[in-house]
Amino acid sequence: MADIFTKIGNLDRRIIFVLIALSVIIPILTDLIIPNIVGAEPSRDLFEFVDSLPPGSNVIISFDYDPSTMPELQPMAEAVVRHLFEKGHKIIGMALWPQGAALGQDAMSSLSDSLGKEQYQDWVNLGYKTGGGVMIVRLGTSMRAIFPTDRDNVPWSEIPMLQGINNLDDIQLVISLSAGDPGIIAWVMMAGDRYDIPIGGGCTAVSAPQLYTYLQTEQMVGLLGGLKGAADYETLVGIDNGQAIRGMSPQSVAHIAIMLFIIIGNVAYFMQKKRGGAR
Amino acid sequence: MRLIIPLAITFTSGMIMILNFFIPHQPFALLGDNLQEWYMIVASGAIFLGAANLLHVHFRKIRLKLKNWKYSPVTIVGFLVMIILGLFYGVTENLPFDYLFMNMVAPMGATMFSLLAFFVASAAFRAFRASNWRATLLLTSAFLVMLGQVPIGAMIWDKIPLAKVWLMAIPNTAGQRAVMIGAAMGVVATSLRMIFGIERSYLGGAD
Amino acid sequence: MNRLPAVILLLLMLTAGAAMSQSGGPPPGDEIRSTALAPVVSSAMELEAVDTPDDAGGNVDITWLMEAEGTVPDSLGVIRTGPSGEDELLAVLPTGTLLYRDTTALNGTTYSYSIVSYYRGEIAGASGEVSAVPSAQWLYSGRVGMMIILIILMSIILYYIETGKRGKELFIREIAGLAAVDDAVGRATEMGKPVLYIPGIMDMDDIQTIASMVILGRVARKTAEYGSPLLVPTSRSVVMSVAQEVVKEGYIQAGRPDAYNKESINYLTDDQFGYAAGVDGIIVREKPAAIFLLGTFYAESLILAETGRSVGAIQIAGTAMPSQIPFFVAACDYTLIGEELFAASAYLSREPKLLGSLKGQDAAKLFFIVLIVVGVIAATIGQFWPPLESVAEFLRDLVTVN
Amino acid sequence: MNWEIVGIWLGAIVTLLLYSFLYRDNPFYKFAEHLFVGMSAGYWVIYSIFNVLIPNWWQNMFPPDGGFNWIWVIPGLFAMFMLARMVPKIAGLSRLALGMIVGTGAGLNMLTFFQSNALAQVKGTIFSVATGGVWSVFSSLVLVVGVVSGLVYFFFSKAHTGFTGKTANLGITILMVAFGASFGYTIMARLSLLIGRCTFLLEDWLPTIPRLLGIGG
Repeated sequence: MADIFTKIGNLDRRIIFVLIALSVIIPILTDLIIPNIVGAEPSRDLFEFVDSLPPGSNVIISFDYDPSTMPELQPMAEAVVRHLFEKGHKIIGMALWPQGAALGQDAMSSLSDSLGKEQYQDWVNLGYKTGGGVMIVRLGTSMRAIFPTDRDNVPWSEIPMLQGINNLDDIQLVISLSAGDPGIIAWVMMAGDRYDIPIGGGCTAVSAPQLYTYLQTEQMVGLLGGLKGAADYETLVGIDNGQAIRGMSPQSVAHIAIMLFIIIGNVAYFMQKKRGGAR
Repeated sequence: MRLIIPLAITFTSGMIMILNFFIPHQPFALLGDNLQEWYMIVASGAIFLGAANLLHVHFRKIRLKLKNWKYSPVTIVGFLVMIILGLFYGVTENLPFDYLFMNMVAPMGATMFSLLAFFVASAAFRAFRASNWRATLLLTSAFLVMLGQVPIGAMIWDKIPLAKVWLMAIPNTAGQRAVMIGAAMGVVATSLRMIFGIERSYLGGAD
Repeated sequence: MNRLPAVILLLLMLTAGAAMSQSGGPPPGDEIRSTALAPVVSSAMELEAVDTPDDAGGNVDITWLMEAEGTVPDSLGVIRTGPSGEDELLAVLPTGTLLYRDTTALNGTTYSYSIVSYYRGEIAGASGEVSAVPSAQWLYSGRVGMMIILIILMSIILYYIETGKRGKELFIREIAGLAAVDDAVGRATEMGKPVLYIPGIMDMDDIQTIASMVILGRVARKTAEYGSPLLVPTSRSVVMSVAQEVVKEGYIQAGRPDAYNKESINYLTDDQFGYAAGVDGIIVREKPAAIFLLGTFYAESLILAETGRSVGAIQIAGTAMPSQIPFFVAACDYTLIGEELFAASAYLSREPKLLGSLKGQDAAKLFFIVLIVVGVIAATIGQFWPPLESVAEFLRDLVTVN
Repeated sequence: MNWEIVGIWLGAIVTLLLYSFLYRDNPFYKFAEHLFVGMSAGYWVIYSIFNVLIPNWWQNMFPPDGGFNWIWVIPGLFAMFMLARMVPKIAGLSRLALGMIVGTGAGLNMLTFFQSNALAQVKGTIFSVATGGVWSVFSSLVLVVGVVSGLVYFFFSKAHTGFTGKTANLGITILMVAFGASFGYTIMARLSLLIGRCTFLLEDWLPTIPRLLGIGG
């Protein structure tokens, strides 16, 4: 009798291929949405920190990415902006990457329209400024000197929501959505470590492991890592069919499929070993 | 003797690169910058060597009617079409060369790349067996991280995503650092042996 | 309330007023216009000019901030005054620029710089003047620590290579992947199947490729001795020609120059995945019994290793790319992890000078271990006893490179 | 003819041909593989000419504003030496070019690896372990001990016995945990590549079929 466990243990890999293909294709075709569950993880930490800020807090969002990493970072931008608006905070947008300013503008202006917020009252886009970490240090002394105008050349003194803001001390949280350098690391080292401003952020899945160490040392209040982080924030904010949540569905199904394979493989292995031992 | 001049060139160019890194003053700045560009030119120029070899191999296959020779014309035609269109139209966007790249070469690359999704699954199925305690560790940490990556992890226990973060931040960082520092020492020692001509087998062995 | 439209309206009215007064009434004096009509334009402040550090000379860096009060200028101009005393306009920059590098200065000459604000085509404000003397430096200030450590480690390695050459007996630990090389080649011979050697996808300037070529020489000698065919598809032209040299040499050393076949070492394509597709084709058609994957690999690592696995080949892989090692560990029989790849040539040849080099590498690692341990202890105790914190700070500075 | 739709079809066909490899080697894959090797080799030749040889060499040697920079003859000469391999009689000249490539690469690699792989990693590991709570202290200790014992695993000139052996053992253990974690983490990125291809086939290519039929009927 052919041992069924030996057979399973040496399963033709083409069966695995078919199941992986199906676990990706079916969710795409059926627009399946798998409910996301957020555990006690860094994305929840960021959400709760934002939630606990007193209404009317000044929050910097630094859009430090470009179109190539939009699939992961733009959903984060939209979810974070929505949350800040809903909580009644004021958003100061800026960018360490040249193309980030426009991507930030997209997120802020479309949500501002739909949530009835007003530019220069509830949000402003200061635009891109070169210099990375050095520039951030200067924000610690005077923000107005670095940004005499916003992205549309409206002078600082003409923007109501900025009156009363002098430097980073007047900022309650910085959120950097970062695709690399300059990005979160610059904000942590220059604004977080020097001026003691809480730093949160979002990043691509590739760079997340490197940034996780800052959570361990409590140099960051929270972090959204990759598509999962974006989906988490969408879930927490209550966007039930968000871009990232939809993108996560084939991922979840395929991950479960692979994990099942690993379990089956191990069960087969142990049963085989047991029989081998009995013989 | 035939190796003396090549070894001298290796030594000189290696030392120029090193000095250029530490000394901003002329002539090292200029020498170093030029050498890097020269190196790029020589390496790019060498591609004709490979192209000639590719054509040689496939024409030979056809001539000798070797196994699978019937596919060789496909390679030759594909190669020549790209070369001719490239020389004729240039690499400007939306012209034939760029069109074929965007619609054939790039999708083929993306498709080969995406085969990895299947191969990570089959490799995981086969390799992640708890056959000894080290394999068990490999399996457990991979499994925990995968669980933490998708909602099902938090469904089972809300601390599992944290376990993922910890595994990536601590053991993974430690392991990567150890590999990187060790490998850097290997690179430094091997480079030194190259620059000082102690290792010369790449030139064809003979001393 | 949004004040922007109001501001724009006000500005328009002012311009119109100015134009009307120009065309209608008598031409107003300059002083009247600047006080009554033109707004106060902000100018640059906290201007600083310094010789650009760590360069070959000829550069001056100028940085400034903008005054917070006043109307924003249309653009900024950088004015330089040389030894002749004449002003020259170096550049006109968009508003919001906060730094400029003058790259046309002469070493050893004193220059003065100032920033002027333009408003409606006229100079409406100016900063103070600052001066600087550009010069060239002989050493990158931020790289001294690295230079010192590198010189120490280079001396250690070269010293041990010398001791090795002088014939001192040197030990090398077992490396499983390399002990298996003979078995793998032998098995291929028994089965009458070829050996496939994949040297990674990078060019000859990559040290891992060079290390791979050295190992290829050893493998070629083995295949020549055993008499099994050796296939080496490459992704770079230069690697192809080096591989041809190295393999030929291996066959000569094994006394089988007749068995050397140049055609089996060929170029496929520089394209990462084109190469992977081609090698996959070779694997499934030639069904090699042994596959070596040694060198620099990126994402194609697992595409190659899984296909090799599917034809039942013994696979020995090795790379220093931390991101690809996990895949080799999962899919191959033996994996040389990181530095083990560089130790291979010493292990396979047992040449004293190479073994000496390995001992030198070990000493270098010991140096880093001591640095880390001392640094961590100093930083930890330094939290409670500040003098030690400065030790940790010193060590961090030493390994910081700018 | 709608070139955009033709392009989508070309992309879809080569995608499907290559995927047929997952079943097993077959004439469709052989065709696509040979085409891919040929076209991509051609692409890189053209790329090298237009993106390196012309801007970095030719235009430096003959600047657009006239003149001739003789210094740029040297890299041209070295490139020729490299190609001399094709002529057996003067093949030895290629060693000169090889010497330059290897020397430049060795110098450059030594510095970059030393800087970013050794020094930067050592710097990241010099920190106080006594921060945060118990868990944070424990994690920091694991990190430091992991790096040190991992390095000990790479000792070659010392037998892995006794204390060294135990430390090296701990090192390879932590390396295995790291490799497992890294493998599990990367799966998501790999799946997203497949999702990308499937989206292309299902959402870009499939809808063109009824459209084509509609045009035909």
